[in-house]
Parts: sequence; structure tokens; C-alpha cells
Amino acid sequence: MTAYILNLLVLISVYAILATTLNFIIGYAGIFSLAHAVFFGIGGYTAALVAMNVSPEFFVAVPAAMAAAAVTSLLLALPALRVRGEYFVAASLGLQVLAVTLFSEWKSFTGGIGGVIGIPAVELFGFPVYKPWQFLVMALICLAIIIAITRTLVHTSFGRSLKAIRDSESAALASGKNITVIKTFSVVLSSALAAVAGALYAFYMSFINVESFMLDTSVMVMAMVIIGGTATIVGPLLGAALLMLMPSALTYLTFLPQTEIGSIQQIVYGLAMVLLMIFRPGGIVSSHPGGGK
Amino acid sequence: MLFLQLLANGLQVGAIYALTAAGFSLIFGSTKIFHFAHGATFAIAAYLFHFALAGLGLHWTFAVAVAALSAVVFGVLLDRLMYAPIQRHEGSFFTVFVASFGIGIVVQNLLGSVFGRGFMSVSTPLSNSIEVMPGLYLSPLNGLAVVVAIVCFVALHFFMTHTFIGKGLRALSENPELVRTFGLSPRRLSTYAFALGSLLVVPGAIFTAAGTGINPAVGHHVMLISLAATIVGGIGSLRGAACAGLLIGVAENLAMWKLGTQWSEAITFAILFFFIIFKPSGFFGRATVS
Amino acid sequence: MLRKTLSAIAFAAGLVSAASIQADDIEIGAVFPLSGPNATYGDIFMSGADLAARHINEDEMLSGNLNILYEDSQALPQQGVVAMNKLINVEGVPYVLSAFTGVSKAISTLAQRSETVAVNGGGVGPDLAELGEYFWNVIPLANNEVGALARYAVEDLGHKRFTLVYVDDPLGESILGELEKTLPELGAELVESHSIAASAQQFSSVAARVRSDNPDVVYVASYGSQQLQIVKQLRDNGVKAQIASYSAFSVPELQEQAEAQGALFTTQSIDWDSDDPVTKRFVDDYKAEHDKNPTSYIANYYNAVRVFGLLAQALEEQDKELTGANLLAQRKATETFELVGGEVSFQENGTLQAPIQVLEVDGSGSGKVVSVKAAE
Amino acid sequence: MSAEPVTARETANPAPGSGFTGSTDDQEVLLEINSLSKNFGGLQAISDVSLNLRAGIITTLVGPNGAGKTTLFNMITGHIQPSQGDVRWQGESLIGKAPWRIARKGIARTFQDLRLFTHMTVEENILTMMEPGSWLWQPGGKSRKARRYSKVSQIMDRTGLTAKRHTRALDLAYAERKFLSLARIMATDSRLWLLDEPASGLDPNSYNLFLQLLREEVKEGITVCIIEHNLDIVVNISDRIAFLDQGRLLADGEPETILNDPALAAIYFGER
Repeated sequence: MTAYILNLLVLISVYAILATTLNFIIGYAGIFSLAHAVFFGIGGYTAALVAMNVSPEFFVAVPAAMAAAAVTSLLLALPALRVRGEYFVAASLGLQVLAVTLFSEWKSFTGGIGGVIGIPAVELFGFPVYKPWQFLVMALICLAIIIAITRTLVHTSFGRSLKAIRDSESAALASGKNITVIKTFSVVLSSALAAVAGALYAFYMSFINVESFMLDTSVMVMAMVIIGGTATIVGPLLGAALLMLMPSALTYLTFLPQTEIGSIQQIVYGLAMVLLMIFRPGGIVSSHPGGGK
Repeated sequence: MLFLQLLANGLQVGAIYALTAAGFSLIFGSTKIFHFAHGATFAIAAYLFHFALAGLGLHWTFAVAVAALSAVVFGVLLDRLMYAPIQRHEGSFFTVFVASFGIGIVVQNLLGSVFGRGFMSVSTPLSNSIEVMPGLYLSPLNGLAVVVAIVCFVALHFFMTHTFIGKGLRALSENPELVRTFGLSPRRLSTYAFALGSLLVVPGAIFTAAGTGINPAVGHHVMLISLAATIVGGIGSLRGAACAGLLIGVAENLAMWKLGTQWSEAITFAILFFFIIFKPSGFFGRATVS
Repeated sequence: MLRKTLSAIAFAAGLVSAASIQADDIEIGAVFPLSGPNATYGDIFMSGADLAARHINEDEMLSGNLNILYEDSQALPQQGVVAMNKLINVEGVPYVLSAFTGVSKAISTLAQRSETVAVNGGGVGPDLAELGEYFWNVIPLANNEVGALARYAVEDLGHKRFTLVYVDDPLGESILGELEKTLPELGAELVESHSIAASAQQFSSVAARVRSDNPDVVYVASYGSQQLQIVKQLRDNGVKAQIASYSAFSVPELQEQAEAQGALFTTQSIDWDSDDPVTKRFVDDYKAEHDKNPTSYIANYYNAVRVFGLLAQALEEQDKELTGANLLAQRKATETFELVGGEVSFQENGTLQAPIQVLEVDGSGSGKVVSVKAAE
Repeated sequence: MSAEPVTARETANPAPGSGFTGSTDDQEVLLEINSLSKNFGGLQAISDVSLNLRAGIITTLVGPNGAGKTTLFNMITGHIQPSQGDVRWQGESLIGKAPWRIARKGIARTFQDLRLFTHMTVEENILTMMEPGSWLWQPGGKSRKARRYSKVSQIMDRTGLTAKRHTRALDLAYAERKFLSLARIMATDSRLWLLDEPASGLDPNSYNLFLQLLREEVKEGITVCIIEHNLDIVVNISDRIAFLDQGRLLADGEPETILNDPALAAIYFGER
């Protein structure tokens, strides 16, 4: 049972990293991206590739994953960020669909639907980390560092600029803020940090395939942020925990028909999104009840 | 010959996309609601058509009526029970989108639980192709889809230009304040937009049920296409959405000449990307000023 | 409010799980698609596995009641890994039934690491034979099936030109590889191959291209509800060539489909009318319960559970613990198993060897055997 | 809209104009608009407007709704690109420059609909205006930071927002929001302020405070251009008036000249 709980905790940590990094752009920069899973995937595939071909060392694989995600996101963000809000959502959706096709077809890199199997355990200075609790500690440390980074950034002048852009782009422009650079930087940072989650995930599962990086994942991470509460630190963590625990909790309800559990889980999760948006759009941990973006 | 065949297939698929996209565009253009659950409306109409025809054994005219009624009721209920309360408290674009997405998930899984998760299709002799010329096979369904789409568009055009509600809807997309001063309620017009927009999915839903078959996730694909077509065509332009839907359908099929079907969604979104980057206002879109 | 409800659910979940484990039960796991578009396979697999468990319990082969814990994979690798994790780490089962090539590949690493036996009775990708010694197959793999069908189509029917429509996943790729290898040896050719996405549903353009290839045989390598659509749309769009496939065609939906009539497919050869007691009891009880003929999938999962029953019985006699490692050792020590379809043996790599039969879809629900080819 | 403030005028505004004395024609030209035009689709929003904004004075843009006043602002600040013509800031062309570059040259503006940073506090709203080119952290260390904060406090004092420093902009009262919008540009160190209807809807007390602030700033050397319907502003604190109608500049000059032109008055009052 402990192993199972550890397993869940590791997955929660990984998704909490994703939610935190997505919250950084949704909550603070007002950039609604439906393509977060793409960078999760790039991180995962790159880390897997590096671990299998170069070295499974954490400080080699993870920076490589971050760099790959940062470069890709830079290439994509520059054109896409020129357009307005609704268009960016559509553009990110398009990017997500394109990426899934590429992930499925670029078999030498991703293994297609079959995925990458046999990813070695990650090493910290030469010591392999594979026991669940060790891995959990590592994931939690990564999460803590990422929370610290985003939290610090949000309280600097950079963070204020982000929030200013979120609240009124034209007024931010009129106050001399180079919003393209600021937005691009935040997208690149968020993608690079999401790649950390991807790397952790790949090492932990020792198997990854395109199905972990599809639109559903992007939507789920988005739901974690929205349900938990945007522009808060605790919100995305709570959202990640709730959404990850819900399926596991449901499988324990033995009176539910086995064949319907998948559906029930999805229905609960869809309904939660709807009801929260109607009654508490700021999310569960709303900094200012009633309001909210 | 293969080219002609693919073009013919593309036109049929495109006609269905065009209708569905026009519905989404109508709703989005006039109410500014990012109605992601439009795909759910499509799925509901398709399933209830199938159920009425195959399950209840009704005559096809009744089945069409059931599909149309269910689509309209679902669209209007969503508008009244979900979007209206959200919009009452500063419903940002994204709040609406998330709620709409949530409903899409709920509907997809409910349909799966009730009707089963496999593919279903209405068996009809109309889907059997006839060799009209050497190497070119067309089914009556192909032609029917195109004809119905044209009829729907002519009717829609007439409605939007000649009726009071149609004019109101067009005005709503230009300037909600103006609508209020003319004594029309944007809330009520929004209901009309949902009713009409949802009705437009019905032909597509029926042709899909009879042709390629449906599964609970069918709405998802249709939604992605509608979204892409709406932007490619220019937000708020029905004509644009229709042309873009047709373009996407044809492009998807022509691409099969050289590529496998797994590239079809990628092609749609490559087109979308191209437009977003180089011509964000779309085919017929008004200049967007931020 | 939501938070409260969910924590209440989590709490209740703890109670339920604590109560459901009884001391004397012997538990094995199964990772099947119970929801999603391939759920129909899950139902089929379950009916076979449950019947075997019932027989084992009726015979009191084991010291306790054999119980199968089902987890949903949705036929997706990631879901499969999560489910497998739960079965290994929470339930602690030594033996897990698996299905689908993608899922099986994904869980094989876990099986190897935790020394848990995973047994596949549904996936037929040839690389399933090379997933480590804790991964067994109670089903002949696609290389056998494709070979048997190709031989029948070329040698007995005289077809020369093949076109392949395959789903773009490990299974489809392996079938493509098999056809590319087998056909030239037989003097036939693979004219063209068309890959399709696992989620695709519109095949009129594929049909148009297939038609322009002008093949004698269209081999359809897909599964689930998709293969029904492919067959329907091929026929709707004027493809008249012989349709052929592998054991995925043995699902009832396809057997009953009008467009599929006359199509060829292959399965493991099982003589349903055999007098062998195991086969006879399986067939009779299955018919009594479900009022229809069993298919090879059902027999495979029956066999998968029965293999566990036989191994566990032997281990209990030796007073050994029911662990994955012991099960593996016992399997290696056992030469032949009395299973549905007769006495069979495992190859060194953990894959069952069996003759393949070629069948024609005739609307009877199980197909008409037209040829039996010995295993190569 | 203007009825109330007009009654308050007498006490607040003993002498017309911003306090500037002398001929406005002699002032240095800070911003030069040369035959600027803009079409939206087929609609001619601005046609061939030429206008100079002179340093140290208040220029008011008047004209009926839809005359193109806000469009003119948008073209100066780079939010809209003109179809034709040129805008020169101290001799340098601003055409084609991004809005943030133009802002950093010293042109600040407010918006008719305010566009506050709604989910940020009053203090953050002001602070972020002082950090246009910020890159993670502002240079200058603690002393610079302390200076920034003291400037923020000073601005909040002058605009009467001190008590609300930790309130979100969203939760402010109407007049407070208008002052926050003003406070934001006070923080920018700009030489030219473009104010889009800054006084509309203000109660008498707030209006007086606004006039006081504006006069103080002009005395400090700020150049102001206001779009305003409020007759009091037009008459009493403007040093120059530019009259726009249907995208054309009909007249530009000192208030007496403009206000005494019966043709302009007819358009102005007739349209209103």
C-alpha cells in the first residue's frame, strides 16, 4: 500500500510541477495555452533519449530536456504571441494537435504509439534513484525549486509587468513595456520548467508514449490550474492533488460498475469544471472570492 | 482519376464541416461565447438520430426531427443554464471556455455509457457508391450532403438578411450596445443564436451517422475543425467559416494523395497556423483592432 | 463543497478496500480495456477469464478461492502502467492478464522489475515474444497468423497483389513488416500500404487509393470498432477485392457485419468439437452461459487463467509460495499443459505455439474454417 | 455630463488657462502631426490632420463623438498605424515604432475606459509604471528601490489614494479609478500626457482635485493634451483648442478665437 501511495504522490508532484508552470502563464501573464502537454512531452522524450544514449545523470538529462523545450517554445511563441487572446488559444490548440501527429510519426525520436521503453533509472551524481521514496523526494525538491522560482519572479518588477499585461495589454504597452519580449520569456520559462516534469515522468514510468502528451493532458493540467485557483501558489498544487486522486479514489468504490469507472471519472471531472466556473470562477483557492479572471 | 475521387470526397466532407463551422461561427460571432460544447451538440444529434431510426424504428423524417429538436434544446439549455449564469459575473473568455469544455467531456462520456462506446452507423443503401465514370465512385449520400449544405446556406443567408432576428444577430456581433438601444435584448438574441447555431449541426450529424459512423468522441474532431474553420474564415463571418470548412475538407482529402490519414488533423491545423500568423483576420474577417 | 465531497470519497475508498480483501482468496490481476472504444474486447476477455476461474473454484484446484481483480487500461499504454502499478503494489498479485500490444509492451518493464508474470492472450505483435521472461503469450503471434493467411491466399486462392491498410501503432507496423517479408517469398507482392491513425474514422479516401492500387487482397490490420468502419467504407466505396485480416476479426460485431461477409481471417486453431475434456467442458459451459459459440480470444484468456491454476496447484503441492519467480520456474519445469484446444507447450521465449486456421466470415458468429496451417 | 462640475468652477478656477501666460504660438513644438490620415476599411476616420502640440501648455481636443479624437491619440502612441502622414516627436518620426518604444520616449496616456491593471493593487499599479524596461530586477539596488517607493507614496498622497494602497484597482470607486489612471502616468516621468476624457463623471470635489493636480504638473513642465467634452475644461484650463469634426481638423488656436467662431460653436453645440 505504501508503494501505491508513493506512486500516487510522485505522479501528483509531477503534475503539480506542470500545473504550477502553466499557472505562471495563465494566472500571471494571462496567456491561455492549450499546448502545455507538448513541452511536457518534449521534456520527456529528450530526457529519455539523453538517458539512453548519453547519460542518465539528472544534471545532464534534465538540462537537456529544459533546453529542448525552451528552444522549441521560443520558435513557436514568437509568431504565435503576436496575435490576440482567442487566437493564441486556437494557435496553441493547433500546436497541440500538430505535436501529437509529430510525436506519433517521428518514430526514431518518439517511438510513435509504441513509445520509448526501457528508460534507465535516473542518476544523481552517479547514484541511481529508482526506489519510489527516493524518487518522491527528488520530485518534491524539483517542485519546491520550481515553486520558489515562480513565486520569486511574480513578486519582482517582472512579475508586476506580467500581471499588468494580463490585466490590460494596451495599457502595459502605453507604459513602455515590451510585451512581446516579456510574454515570450514567460512562455519559454514555463515550457522549460514543464520539461522538468516531463523528464521526471519519463524516468519514473521508464516508459513514455504519445498518449501521455495529448490534448487530454493539456486540458487536465489546465483544469488543475482552474479548479485549484489561478494566480495563487496553493491552487495548482491542490488542483493537481484533487484531479490525480479522484480516479484512484473512484476505482475503490466497488459498487460502481467496473466498465463505467472511466466514464464516471470523466463525468465528475467535467461537471466539476462546469460547476466551478458557474459558482466560483476563481477556483477553490481564490485569492478574491467572487472575482477572478 | 484518383484526384477527382479525392476532390469529390473532399467536397462532401467539406460541406459537412462548413455547416458545423457556420453554426459555431454564428454563436461565437454574435455572443462572443467560445462554445466548445458545439461538438457535443453534434454528437447528441447524431446519437439521437441513430437511436430514433435504429432503436425506435421511426421513419427517417421523424428521426431527423428528433435530432433537430435535441440539438436545439441542448444548445438553448446550455445558453440559459450555463453560459448565462457565468456571464452574469464578469465571465471572461476563458471561464466560458473551460465550462464549455467540461460539458463536452460530460456529454461524451454520458453518450458512451448510454449508447455504448463503439462505432455505430446507420445502415442505408444510400451510402453504396456507384461508378459514375471509370474510377470515380459516388454515393447518393455524397450528392445529398452537398445539396443539403447548399440549401441550408441559402436559407441561412435569407434568414440573416431578411428577418428581424437575423438582422438583430448580425447587429449583435457588431455592437451589443446598439442592439440594446434598438430595444432588443442581447440575452434573448443569444438564445436565438444558440438555437440556430445548434440547428446547423444537424445535417452534418445525420450524414456522419449514415456515412462514416459515429462514436462518442465524434464531436471532438468536429469541434476542432469548426474552431479552425471559424478562425481561418475570419471570426464572425459566416461566409468565411463556410468557405474555410470546405477548404479544410478538400485539403484533408487531397492530402491523402500522398500522405496517410494520420496527417489529416495536422493539415487542418497547419492551415490554421498559417492563417493565424500571416492573416489573423481570416478570409473575410474585419480588421481587428486591439 | 467539492473538497469535502472528494475527501469523503477518499475516506470511504479506504474503508471499502480494507474490507474487500479476504484472507483465503488467491488473487490474480487483469489489465483490460473496460472503457473506451475497445471496451468490447474487455468484455470478451473477461468472459473467458471468469469462466476459467469458475471452473478452477468448482474443482477446488487451489487452497483458496481464485479471484480476478480487473483494472481498466482503456487499451492505452499509460493507463495500463497505472493499473499495473496498482495491481503489483497495492494488491500484490503474482500474475497479471494483459491485452493489446501497446499496453503489453508498456507494462512489461514493470513485470520484469517486480517479478510479476504478465500473460497476454489478445495482443499479437511479434515483438511481444521478446519482452523478457516474465512476459508470456498464450496466443500465437501475428507473424504466424500473417504467414498462414498469406500462404492460403497465394497458394490456395492464387492471389498475387496485396494492399495493406494498417493502423499506425506497434501492431500495424509488425504486420506490415511480416507482409513485406512473407509475400515475396511466396511469389506475391505488397503493392501498397496505407497507414491510418488509431483514431481515424473516415476512410473514403483510403478506399479510393486502395481501389486505384487494384489489389487482389486488402489486408486490414486494425482492431476494435475501427476495423468495422474500414470494412464498411471499403465496400461502400467500390473496393471489391478479397478482404483479409488477423484474429481481431473474431469479434461478434464484425462477424455479423453485412459488408464483412466473405472476408478471411486467422485465429489459433481450436477444434471446438473436440472430445478432449477440457475443451468440451469449456465449450459446453460457455454455450450454456452465453448462448453462443466461443471464439479464440475467449479460449485464450480461459487458457491464461487455467495456466495459472495448473502452476499454482503444482506449487501448492510443493508447499511453495505463489510468487512470480516460482510461477516462472514451475512453467519452465512443466512440459505440456492441458488447455482448451488440446495439449500445448510454451516455447523457450514464453510464447505458446499452436496451429493457425484460416476462416471465412459467414455470419455464423464464429466463422467457417477453410484451412488449417501448421505452426512454422 | 458637464453640468455639475461647471458650477464648481468658480471656486476652483479663478483665472482661465493652465496658468501659462504669454503667446502659445511662441512655445517650442514638442509633437508635430503632419497631414495624418487613417482609413478603417472604407471609413475615413482621420483625414489630413496637421497639428502641433506645444511644450508646457494644455491643448484640448474637442469635437463631437466619432470625430476621431481617440483615433488620433492611438496613432500618436503607436497603437494604430496611420494610413498616411507623419508624427514627429522633437523632430524624430514615430511612424512604425512600437507603442512601448514611443512610451519610453516620454509620451504617456490614459484611456477613456481607463484600462487599469484591475487585479493589481493601487501601489502595484503605480509601481509597475516606473519599471518599463525592467528585466527581472530593477538596477540600482536598495537606495533606488527606496526612492521608487517614496515616489509612489508621494503620488498616492497627491491623488488621495494612500488609504487604498493595498486595494485592487477592481474594487475602487469610480473617482478613485480615474485618479489611479492619472497616478499611473504621473509615475512615468513623461513629458507629454495624452488624457482621454480624464474628468468625465467626476464629482465636484474630485474635479477640483483633478484641476489642481493638472495645474501643478503643467507648472512642473508637463505638456498636456486632453480630449474632453466638459465645457469647463475647454473654456477654463485650456491654453489652446483643436477642433476636430468627422476626422478633419477644423480649427486650432487659442480658446477665445475658437469659442468665438459661430460656425464651430454651431457644430459643437449642435452635435452635442
